Amino acid sequence: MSELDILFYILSSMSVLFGALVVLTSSPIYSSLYLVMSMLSVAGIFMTLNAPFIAGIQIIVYAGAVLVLFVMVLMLFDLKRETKAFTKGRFSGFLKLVGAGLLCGFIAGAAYESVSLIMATSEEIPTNIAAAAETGFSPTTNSIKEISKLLFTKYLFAFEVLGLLLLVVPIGAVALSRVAGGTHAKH
Amino acid sequence: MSHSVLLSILLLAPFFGFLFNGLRFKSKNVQVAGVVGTAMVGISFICSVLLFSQLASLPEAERSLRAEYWNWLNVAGLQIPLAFVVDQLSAVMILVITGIGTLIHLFSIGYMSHDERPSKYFSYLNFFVFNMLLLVLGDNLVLMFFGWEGVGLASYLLIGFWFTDKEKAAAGMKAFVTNRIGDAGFLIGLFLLFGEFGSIVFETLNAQAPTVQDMSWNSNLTLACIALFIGACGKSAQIPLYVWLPDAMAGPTPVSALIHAATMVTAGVYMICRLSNIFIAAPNALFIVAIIGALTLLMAASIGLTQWDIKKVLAYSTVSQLGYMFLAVGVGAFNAAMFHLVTHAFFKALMFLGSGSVIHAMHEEQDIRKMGGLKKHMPVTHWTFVAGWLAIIGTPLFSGFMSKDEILWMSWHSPLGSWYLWLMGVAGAGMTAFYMTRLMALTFWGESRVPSDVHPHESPTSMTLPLIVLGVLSVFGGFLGIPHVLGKILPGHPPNFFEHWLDPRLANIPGLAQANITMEWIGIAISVTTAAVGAILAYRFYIIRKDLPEKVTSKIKGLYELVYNKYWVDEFYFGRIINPIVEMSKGLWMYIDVNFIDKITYWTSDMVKGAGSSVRSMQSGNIQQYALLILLGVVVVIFAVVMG
Amino acid sequence: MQSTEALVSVGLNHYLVLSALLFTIGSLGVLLRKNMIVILMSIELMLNAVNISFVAFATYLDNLDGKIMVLFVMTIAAAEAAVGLALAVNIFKNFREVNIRFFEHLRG
Amino acid sequence: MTSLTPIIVLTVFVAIFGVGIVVVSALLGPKRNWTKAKKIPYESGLPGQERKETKIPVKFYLTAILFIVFDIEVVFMYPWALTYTEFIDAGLGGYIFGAMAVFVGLFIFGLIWEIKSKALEWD
Amino acid sequence: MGSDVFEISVNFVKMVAIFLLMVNLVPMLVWVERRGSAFIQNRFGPNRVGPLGLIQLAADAIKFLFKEEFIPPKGNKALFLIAPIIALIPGAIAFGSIPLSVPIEISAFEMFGSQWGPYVFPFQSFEIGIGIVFVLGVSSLGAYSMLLAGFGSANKYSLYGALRASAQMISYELAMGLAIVGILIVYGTFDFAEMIAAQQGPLSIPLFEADHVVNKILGILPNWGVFYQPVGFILLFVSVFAETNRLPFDLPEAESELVAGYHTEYGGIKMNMFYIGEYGHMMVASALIAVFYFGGYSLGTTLDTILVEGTIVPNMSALFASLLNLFGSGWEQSTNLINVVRAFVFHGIFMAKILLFLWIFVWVRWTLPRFRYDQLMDLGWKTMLPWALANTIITAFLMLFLR
Repeated sequence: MSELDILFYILSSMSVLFGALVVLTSSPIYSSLYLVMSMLSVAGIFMTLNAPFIAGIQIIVYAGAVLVLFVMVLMLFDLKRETKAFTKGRFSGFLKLVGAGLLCGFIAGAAYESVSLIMATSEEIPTNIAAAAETGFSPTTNSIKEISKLLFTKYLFAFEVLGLLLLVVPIGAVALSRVAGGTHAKH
Repeated sequence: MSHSVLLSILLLAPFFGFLFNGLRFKSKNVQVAGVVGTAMVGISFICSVLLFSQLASLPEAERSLRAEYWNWLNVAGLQIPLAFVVDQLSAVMILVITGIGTLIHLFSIGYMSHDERPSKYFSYLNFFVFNMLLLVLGDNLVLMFFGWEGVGLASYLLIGFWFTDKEKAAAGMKAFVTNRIGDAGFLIGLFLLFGEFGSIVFETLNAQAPTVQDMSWNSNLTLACIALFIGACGKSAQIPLYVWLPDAMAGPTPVSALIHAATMVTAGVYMICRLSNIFIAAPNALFIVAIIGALTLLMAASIGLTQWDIKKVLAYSTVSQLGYMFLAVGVGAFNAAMFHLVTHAFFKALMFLGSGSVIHAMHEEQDIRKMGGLKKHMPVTHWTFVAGWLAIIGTPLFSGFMSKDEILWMSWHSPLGSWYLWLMGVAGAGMTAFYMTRLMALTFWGESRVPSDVHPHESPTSMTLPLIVLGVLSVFGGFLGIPHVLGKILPGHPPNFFEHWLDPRLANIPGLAQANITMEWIGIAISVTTAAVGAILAYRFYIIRKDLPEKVTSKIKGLYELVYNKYWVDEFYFGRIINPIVEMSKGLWMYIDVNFIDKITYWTSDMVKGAGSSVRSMQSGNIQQYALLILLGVVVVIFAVVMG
Repeated sequence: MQSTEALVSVGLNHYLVLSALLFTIGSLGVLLRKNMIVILMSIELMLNAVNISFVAFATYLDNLDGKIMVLFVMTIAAAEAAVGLALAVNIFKNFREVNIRFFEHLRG
Repeated sequence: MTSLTPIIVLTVFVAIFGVGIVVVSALLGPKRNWTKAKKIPYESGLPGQERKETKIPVKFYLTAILFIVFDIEVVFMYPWALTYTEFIDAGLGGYIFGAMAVFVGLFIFGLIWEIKSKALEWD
Repeated sequence: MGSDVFEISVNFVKMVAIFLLMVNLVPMLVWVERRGSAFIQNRFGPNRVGPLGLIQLAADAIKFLFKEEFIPPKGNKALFLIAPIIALIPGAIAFGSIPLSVPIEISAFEMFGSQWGPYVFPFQSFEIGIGIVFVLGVSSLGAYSMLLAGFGSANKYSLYGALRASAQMISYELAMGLAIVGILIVYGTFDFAEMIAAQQGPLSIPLFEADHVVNKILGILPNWGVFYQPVGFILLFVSVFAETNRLPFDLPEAESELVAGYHTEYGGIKMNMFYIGEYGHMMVASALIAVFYFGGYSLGTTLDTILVEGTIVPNMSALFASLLNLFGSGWEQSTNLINVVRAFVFHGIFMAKILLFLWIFVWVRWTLPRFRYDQLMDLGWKTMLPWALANTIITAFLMLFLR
């Protein structure tokens, strides 16, 4: 059980736990806070996957910006504790549970199948990161530089399109909120 | 002028006449329409005379002028050029068509003077002449068929000219339908020939015709000939499909003269002569032609005995004369058939025009029982009619005698013919003599039974002139083709010009024995005597002892009824063939269409509607339901992938 | 075949299982919750799960494309959250309460 | 190599430190029952105008949304800045500058549009 | 954390020490603030308790401990309590990631009967490859403490204060990010240590390399970032003030308008924790400025070699060795000792820089008047952001030619 494995198990159990709490708690403010914790633990998992830059970006973008918006909006609504958190309909609920369970089972099954397949095909892939470190795995800074080089050569078009998307979103949001007055405006 | 230009003028002149009159069909001016129509056909006549002279100047061997205008149809194996050929056979035909056509156009100016649609009438006539020329000059079967159809259409239009009268319109329809049945046979024959020889041009067909005779019954060749003969029956009114001709008398009389006497009805004979080599190679088919021809002439002649309408009598006589032509063709005497066709055109056209002027004079009265003694009132018509009568009953030295006796001799003499064919021919000749004399007696000689308010007068010169010309032709026409046996005894031995002219073009009968002169003389003698007996008998019946006809008819009541009602052929057709088909189609419509097809359509539309409503319930607007469906979809896909 | 050893050293499939778990939880959130904001959060959770598998594959197959895809997914997620919340605010303004049922009023 | 354990250990330590202080102050602090005046939210002396719902202008969450969008654009600039010099050395200076020029152009256009559309006006 | 017991324990002690350094620095800063403001306003600060009021620090700390624990009844109890703790964490972690001095190389030595291999202790809580991104991410978490505090206390004004504070903090985070992009262009790395290394040596701007005279003059100056990114420095400096809600931008807690902003209902130790968070954030900010623009813990190569290596370190180590000898015996100036002393000397330099900037914070607070809120937001969005963008573009453009 190398240091990384322990870390992985801690962080993954944290993220799953907080993920579940996000869905289960009735008051949305708490669920958003659990989501923040889940995000941070996912950032941690990225760290264990030797992708520090992605982890940093995750913290800045997700934890630092998106969820701040969530919390702010929730505060706007000033919602009291919700009585019934879940949509009604016993049978559809059951169907949903079964569907989601099946989905998870299949993905996990597919993962095992494919991974063993991948393992079979390419042996030199290390089973875990610690081992990888010894094999002179590219240190973090290099990988970040590699990412950005790749981003600006191979994925340049996607990069520009994203710029456009990021132009459209604020315009859309402003248009949507163009309704006069504050949140309690009489219409 | 080169023959192709002449040919194009010959063809386009009547077409132009048709267009000119057609476009101003409302105008009531008979003079303009009539003059233009006649002029056009006149021009064609002049062209055909010039062509005839050019043809005559050519040496014997390659006597044919071919003019190809453009490539009309060029499908894989089938090349049909729009080409016309004038050779000995078609030269004779175009001379007859345009010659008699001009005379009849001239006649009908007078006849149609007080009709309200003269230009429409003349445009139809010109249209008919154009199509007939097309049929005759056609270089291949398809072009001929084109003319064949056009002529059928023209005859329908002209028969039903006074379509306001329901009965006349029905007659037009009847003619058209029976022709169509015949045309179907023609087409099948055309296809079979094309299948057999790979070409439909007469030149190649005649060249490729097998020299040895094909004795089997179901070979392509025989079947083709039989099918073509069915087409000929339809067009030339033979046994099974003759019913339309008597009813066709509903049209104006010059129409009957032109179409139902001289030109259209002879198309069948011309077609068989055109394909003489093919037909010679199928003796069984020729045998059928001969039998049908003989039967038709006997049956038509017998019906002619009992008719009271002047045009009906002439119609049945035309049918029987056509029977003679087909008898001649059936026994292989193509030459005799063509000569009889020409002479018949002369005297039959004459008689129809004569009856036309009689009806004109009698103010549309056609029943000969109300006529009589018109000799005094209409001398020119009477004398021209007498010339025609003499020709048709076969008095020696007249045109009728020359051609009919040749046919009778050949039906006996030809290896294809036999004694009973000759006997039927002679019997027919006797009956013809009887009913023609009866007609003459009842209309012209005897005491006048004309009702008091009607006082007949001679027709104007525009009508009598063609009568005179035709009269001359029917008297001296015979000298064109004097039979050999006569030629020898006549001074100066005039050769048979007609036979000499047509021979290279027509096939000659294989194994024709040398003519036995004495037998021929015996034949001539027998036929002349039967004709004389018939004439005298009729004269006695209707002029001297007027009571005799009633006595005779009362004795043979059953037979007389049968013959008088035209053997109930029309009724048979309607009862057994036409009505059952109508009933069957009604039944079919009721059973299949209503409750089978409709059912299916209604059923499918209901199914679609049902499916639509069930799907609509899915769009409930509940977003989470959509998400659930998506999820289940994904699960299924993954399941498929993992399991697959 | 790697029973205990699987438990010990963390391989690719551990990450994939984790991402599958997170994804399922997220989808359940979307399906079950009534409050629209929580649904948006669950969507964020699902996207995070996707990111994990992206990075896991990127690391184990030593191919950087995965990490770049994560960048793109993040921006998309952020854009989606922004617009989603703008919508939520509009609905809140009209109905005083944020419930997924209100989307039915948008039905044609 | 980034090591994650020290970060987690530090966070846990700080969290424990914080909780510890609060607990200690709670234990040490005097316990008094709160007068009614103390219970109402402190309104700098004004009598409680506790209204049922607090009206919050829409501007705040609008700023947050704009922040997210522009933050992501800044984040995308990091990798660009990182390898900018290497691209220049590799001779691709113009190319990389052009690429970012377009991106920043859109950024600026978005910003100008926001300013023009008075989304950022604080009443 | 390290391979063997010694390393782990040293690392842990180091981590705690750095955190305690930060926490203890806060009362000192409070003292500096009160004394400074008094000095600026030409009055005496706290001078009753101990010489120059230094003991006042301890007095305040103890006072806070014994305050009553007050939780607003209608508010959300859990959030109310979590908020101050969350305020603490970002500052501490960010500070931990900044290298305060040269890493200490300890060669192998023998102690307690066993051989301990050579170690390298980085002079920071933890070494993190992506320094800047991590600090930015963590600092953006600071907004949560405000929001939760505002939401936890049922007070309407605190909610407003929280929203305003977080909106302000968010707006200026953009400008800070862009300023950092400028830095990245120049240094091309995220890691602080590499940046500081890049700032050694005399200032030599490639543009003037050819021209010896200019190079000579510039040679005197150390090769610090501020000369490469002057505009970036100003931008970062201003936006840092806004990030920490310091005076020109401290409208959210402005006493007069919104009572005390989001920490209206707080008192006692929880209020103190907010202060710790705030000052921690200030320390991180000034550390960042020092690292980016003023060469971190180095004084430029020339001064480094002469001053530090040559004079201070040997004397200090000698002094230190003699002190140790008082207790035990046989301590002589081993290389390990020298390394440790050198590290602390450089640490001293770095702390001097940080304290300088902190003083500027205080100085600015008591001189500049406060912004109105819309002016504040306009400044953030309509001037700072465009300027930052311009700065990035111009730097990039110049870099095209300088390389």
